[in-house]
Amino acid sequence: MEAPTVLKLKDISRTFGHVSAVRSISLEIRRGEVIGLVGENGAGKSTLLKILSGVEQPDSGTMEINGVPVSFRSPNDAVRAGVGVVHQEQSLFTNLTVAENLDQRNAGRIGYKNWARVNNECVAALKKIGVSLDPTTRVSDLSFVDRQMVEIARAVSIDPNMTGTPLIILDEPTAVLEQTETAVLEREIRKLKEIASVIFVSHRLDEIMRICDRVVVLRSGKIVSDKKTSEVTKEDLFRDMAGGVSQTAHAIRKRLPEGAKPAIEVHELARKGKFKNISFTARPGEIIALVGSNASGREAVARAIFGAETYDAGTIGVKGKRVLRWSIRKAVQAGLAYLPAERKVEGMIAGFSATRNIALVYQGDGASGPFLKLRKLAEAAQGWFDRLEVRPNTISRPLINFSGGNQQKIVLAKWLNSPYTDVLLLDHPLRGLDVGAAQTVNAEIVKACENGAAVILIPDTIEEALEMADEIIVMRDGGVSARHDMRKTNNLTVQDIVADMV
Amino acid sequence: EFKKEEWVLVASVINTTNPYMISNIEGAKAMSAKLGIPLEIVNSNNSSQTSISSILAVLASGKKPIMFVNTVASSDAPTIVDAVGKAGGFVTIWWNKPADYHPADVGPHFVAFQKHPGVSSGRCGAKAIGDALGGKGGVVMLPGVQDSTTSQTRVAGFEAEIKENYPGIKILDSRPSNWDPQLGAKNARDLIVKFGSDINGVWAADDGMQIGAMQSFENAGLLDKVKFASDGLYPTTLEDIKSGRGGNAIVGETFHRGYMASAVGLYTAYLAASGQMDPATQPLDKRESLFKLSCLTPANYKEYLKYDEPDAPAKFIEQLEKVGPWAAEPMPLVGGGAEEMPK
Amino acid sequence: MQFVLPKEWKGPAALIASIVVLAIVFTFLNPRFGSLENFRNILFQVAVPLIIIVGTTLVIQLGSIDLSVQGIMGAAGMAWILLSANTRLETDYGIWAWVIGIGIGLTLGLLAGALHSLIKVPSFVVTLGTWYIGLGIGIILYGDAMLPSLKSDVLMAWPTKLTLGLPNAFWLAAVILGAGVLLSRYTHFGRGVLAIGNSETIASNTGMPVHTIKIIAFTLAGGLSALAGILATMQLGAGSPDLGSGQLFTVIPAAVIGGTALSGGEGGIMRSAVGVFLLIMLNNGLVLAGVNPAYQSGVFGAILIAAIVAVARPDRGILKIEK
Amino acid sequence: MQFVLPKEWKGPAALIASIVVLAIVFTFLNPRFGSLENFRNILFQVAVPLIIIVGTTLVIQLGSIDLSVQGIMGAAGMAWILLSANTRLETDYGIWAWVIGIGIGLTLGLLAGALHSLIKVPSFVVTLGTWYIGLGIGIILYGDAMLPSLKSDVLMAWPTKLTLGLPNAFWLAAVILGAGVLLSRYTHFGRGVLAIGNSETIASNTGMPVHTIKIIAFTLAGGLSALAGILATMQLGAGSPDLGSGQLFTVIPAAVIGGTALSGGEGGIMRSAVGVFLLIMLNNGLVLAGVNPAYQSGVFGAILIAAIVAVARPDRGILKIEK
Ligand SMILES: Nc1ncnc2c1ncn2[C@@H]1O[C@H](COP(=O)(O)OP(=O)(O)OP(=O)(O)O)[C@@H](O)[C@H]1O
Ligand SMILES: Nc1ncnc2c1ncn2[C@@H]1O[C@H](COP(=O)(O)OP(=O)(O)OP(=O)(O)O)[C@@H](O)[C@H]1O
Ligand SMILES: [Mg+2]
Ligand SMILES: [Mg+2]
Repeated sequence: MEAPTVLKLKDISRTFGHVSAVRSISLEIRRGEVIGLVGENGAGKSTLLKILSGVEQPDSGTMEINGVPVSFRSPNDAVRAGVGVVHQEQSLFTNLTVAENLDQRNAGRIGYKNWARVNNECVAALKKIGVSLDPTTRVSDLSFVDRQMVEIARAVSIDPNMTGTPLIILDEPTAVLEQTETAVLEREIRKLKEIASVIFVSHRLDEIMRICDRVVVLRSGKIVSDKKTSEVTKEDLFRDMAGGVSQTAHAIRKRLPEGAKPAIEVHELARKGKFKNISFTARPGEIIALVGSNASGREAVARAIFGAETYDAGTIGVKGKRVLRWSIRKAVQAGLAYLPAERKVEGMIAGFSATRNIALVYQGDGASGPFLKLRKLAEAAQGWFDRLEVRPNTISRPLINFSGGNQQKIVLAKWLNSPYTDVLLLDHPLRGLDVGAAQTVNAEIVKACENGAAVILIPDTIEEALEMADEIIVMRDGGVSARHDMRKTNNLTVQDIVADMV
Repeated sequence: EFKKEEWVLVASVINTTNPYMISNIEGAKAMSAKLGIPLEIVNSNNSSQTSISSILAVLASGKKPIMFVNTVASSDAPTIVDAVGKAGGFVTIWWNKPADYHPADVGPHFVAFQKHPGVSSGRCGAKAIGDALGGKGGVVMLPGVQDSTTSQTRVAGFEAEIKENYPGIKILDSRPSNWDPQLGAKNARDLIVKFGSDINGVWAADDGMQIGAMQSFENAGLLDKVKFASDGLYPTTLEDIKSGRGGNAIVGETFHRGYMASAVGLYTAYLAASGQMDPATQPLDKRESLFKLSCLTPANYKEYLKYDEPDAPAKFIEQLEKVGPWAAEPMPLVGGGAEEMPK
Repeated sequence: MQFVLPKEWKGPAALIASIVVLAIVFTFLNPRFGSLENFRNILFQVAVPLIIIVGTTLVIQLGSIDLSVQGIMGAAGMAWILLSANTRLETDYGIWAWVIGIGIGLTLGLLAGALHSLIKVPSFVVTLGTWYIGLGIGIILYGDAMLPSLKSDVLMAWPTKLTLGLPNAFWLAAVILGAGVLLSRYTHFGRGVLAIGNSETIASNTGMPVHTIKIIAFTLAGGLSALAGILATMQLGAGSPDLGSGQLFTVIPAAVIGGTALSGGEGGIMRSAVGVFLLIMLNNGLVLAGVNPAYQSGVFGAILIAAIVAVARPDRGILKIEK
Repeated sequence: MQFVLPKEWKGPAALIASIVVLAIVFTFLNPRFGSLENFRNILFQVAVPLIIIVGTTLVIQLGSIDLSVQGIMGAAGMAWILLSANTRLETDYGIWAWVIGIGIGLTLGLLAGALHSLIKVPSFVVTLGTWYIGLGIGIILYGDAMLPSLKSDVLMAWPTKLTLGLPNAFWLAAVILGAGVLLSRYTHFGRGVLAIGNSETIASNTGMPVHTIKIIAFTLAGGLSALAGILATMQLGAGSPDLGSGQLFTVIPAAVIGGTALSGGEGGIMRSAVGVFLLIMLNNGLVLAGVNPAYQSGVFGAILIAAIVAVARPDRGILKIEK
């Protein structure tokens, strides 16, 4: 017999100005189903999920949860109706404790706060997803990934003793996770099937294939396919998403002559509690990939090279010169560029137009002396929008109004925009990009290399490292646990590297 | 000849939260009633900026002003006088003006600068305290806003009188309290801690600060061990004198009333405006005038009660019409020119 | 407590240190500074700002600001004294004087909170408006009759009267302060204030009653300013529309010195309270040290900067941002 | 311009509208309000706050605040007049009077900026400190000698003298304002200020000279306050340590009313300027309308709130956040 229907959408639509993000979507989800929601950047996934979670209100259409018609006026309504969400962008109170952030069911109250209960429930909720954090730490003291786990815990910790089946929404939760945590998450999702239904958004199709029972493909706001996972292949999905065009082959890169003067030399670099004796060199045209599980310290290393964090021991050499009293400003002047993982916090000025974000670092002929030529800046921005296929193609929009992936493209353009960039530090550059966009961006990275830039890459996935890197440096607990020179080794597999990571 | 409908009386007060200023307004109202000329009140809210902008605004209102102004800071005077001149009006300034800025030099539209001598106010207080303490003991001073001429002259008077006639009296400390009762009270508290029972007398540049100070001494249980003197005889202060609060703690005050000042000021300007008096031909002491200030003590305060009767302003104005602005009791002209500071 | 706000006592530690240093210096300059009498004197003086700062802190934690303090103090103080046994009117409404006095504060606070939160008007301007309105009420009540002073010696003496060796005024403040701390640490309201200060978007996205919380905070602040106005009137023994003068620039700097960032989401009531002590003590010390009045403001400014620099040192870092 | 600051002219439109409405009402209450004479009078009065607000706006756009305005005005004004031909001292240093007067402002501004930016001390407290220091300097210069006034009639007359029908004081302000607008729209510095105000982390991650920009902004603000102090002294023809009184609570509300969010990254100099006009006009209108002084503060507050509410309406949205 059929499992009861948990969610029933009919003709849901939502437009922002002239952009129609979601167009008359109708969808049914049954108890215990895990739905994979895929689509290009800007396809409308997040918007749809925001509607389900009461953040956005639909312009038209009806919604039923557990057979009851609902119309959410606030996220609180959604929570009460049993909808838990992990938003694409982190939404935690960084100045409050982990426990308080998890205590969402009481958000509506203003009376006495029972800390003992709040903390205990928090521990339980975290245990549920196999994470152990002190419920009383300030979120601001957690690493990005730990925060992500807190978000997931919050989503799944919706009222256990509620009637009806809860609906859990996960908007690209794995974008920032490494294989290991993704595994934890997959296990958790399987457990959830017992009690709930899940909507899961990701750009990693193999993930989708592994985790989901059904895959829904969204293109420019419409559902273009809705099939059982067993009945589709990655290629089908890709074709549906991109609308015909099939996956192109990996970009082949012409190498620069060996033995060029190193752009970056890191020697015995160490910072207490984060990383220790890290050494490597990056020459113009080389891509060095730092892989490792979370908390392996690789981001810290990248930040140290960029002057955003201090280091206690070792030396950093830039273009043959050893640097002293290193700072972000000096780094930028020396031609280093840093694409941070925490796009929202460190990468973009959400309120600024795309143009002004791109012009932040380098104005080129858009500037003469201390003065700015606004039209020139606009032209430069337009150029990048076309090259990176940013959608919608309107440079004057505030960045906040772009979809996650498109924001990522613009932040990247900000750095690629400067011809003086000869070292690119890229932390999760493909985070949140759809497959097509990922290829475009990789192509841009390769182009930068061919023009003589050295790249230090913190990849999303090991596959990415294998595809792009000249040398892979595997880190574990802040130290280097293995090195692979890809120009010499072939037949290196993901498993080999994972072995070094854990 | 003089057409009433072309003119407007303007009285500018520093604020409306101080009995003296409120009394100013009373006097102006009475004068307006008497002369049958409409009245505009300007409230400076303690700010030169507001004062000047407000006055300029009134001047822009078309009618020619017959004006009486309490300047917030001395430095406001020139701007105001100029503006009045341009508007074809006549103005009398009270209390504060730059020392070197003389009506005679400026022109007839600056009819007169008038004040009660601050020095004699200070001397009144010094005498009262000095005698009450039998010429021996320590006193603390609470001046007003530091850069106010009024405060400075009163302070000078007090210090001079003590120096000349009460060698046995020691001035322990002096804390400017910005005419603010709260600050007066606060400084008094700190001074009590600092000097304890060494304080035998307290002089404040006006009653507002004295009221605060007395409260602090009362709280410290010292009210009946200390003598107070100040300036302005606020209603509250009068009550305290009548009731002999704190064993006749208040030993000296000065008597002058806001309604008298505004009446005299407006009337002087009116005489000029109506052509009954030509400022240009007046002797200097009628252009830059010092009016009598009476020293009031618990012994003689009864003589002055009649000036606080409800009909007192009207009576005072009738008197003005008879004897003119320079001879009216209890504040006849006593001198002129710049008030010379004791050396 | 520790586990609730780990960093809670870091700032204050440095602050308290610099207070101690100052105290030592002042006592050295004038032994009477350290006397029990002066200690009581300081406690008496901190009472009013301590009461105000509970509200101020909550509002600043929201990331907003409340300028209306002095206006409300004046209005409430005048209303209270005119309804209590005073030298101007015969009437004595006893408890109602309190109800109405504090009522005025609550109302103006509510008005500001509602306009700010619902109509999205910057708190800076709304509360500037309520400031003037409060002042206006005070002035109108003051009218042109004689300045009213308290009749009841009991009421006049109450603030200074010692209980367990400390002035009642201070005890009152201490109680309010304690209540405030509990409110901000052990209620959803208190935590909500911090959450909103950290990110209003997220707060409303997680379904917090943002408007309610904001409005309560402003209303509370208004009520406390009113209470402070009444206490100040009692301390002065007389009513005056601008008896609040100077308070605004005591409490807001105090809060900031205490580490309550004006951008919101940070700091705590206790820390602000410590800030109040620093400022009041500084003022009192300068008088006792006999600093020439002409130099006083200059010296005050210099020491203020020195102190805050000293305090700022501990949690300073490349990445730290100060507004 | 549009796409650089999309909303730039939205707020002001509403503001200007509400100014017009007020103007009409006031003119109705008293025809003289609309007179050319009163128009000049208003222009004369806005001059000083207009000069100050250029700096104020830059600092607020950073997300910081500058309280030192009045202190610096007093110090610079006193220094300037004592060094120009005046009635107290015989000396006349001509141009040097300007150099030193404005120098004091720049120095205090630099001090505040450096401490705030490098040592990460809240601007609120540092500038409160420099306020007191400035005030102190003013008081010391004032001493207890007689108040100095200008000797040169040329200087005294200059601000009121009409050029092309408008008072010189206003032209000076207009020039400063124009320069300010160019600075903030067409230079890296100006854009940097906005970027920092929007997100300091990102600003420094992109290698902007954050410290330099902040320090320049504060120094500039200090210098402009000093210039304003000198102009005010000229307007009065005499010096006084607190001739700035009331300015702080004109310019900051004006900036906020103009839409320069105190949280930084928003607003513009032009918009703040419109705010100044609103406030000055309001004050002027109330007097012309002959509002009973006892009611003036109250009415002022009420109208202020009404006006800002009216202004707030256009770009109001569920998602909009106001601090
Ligand atoms: N607040 C907003 N204002 C205007 N347009 C918006 C807003 N939010 C989203 N959009 C537009 O709606 C479309 C769908 O955005 P959405 O975030 O749903 O895409 P997405 O599928 O989540 O993309 P990604 O995979 O990059 O996250 C995009 O064109 C985006 O620019
Ligand atoms: N702000 C912080 N406060 C405290 N600890 C931190 C902070 N940032 C990082 N850490 C810790 O420092 C170590 C290294 O963190 P880092 O972010 O460099 O790991 P990572 O390998 O870069 O993670 P990811 O793979 O997600 O980029 C981890 O133990 C992390 O928890
Ligand atoms: Mg998305
Ligand atoms: Mg990381």
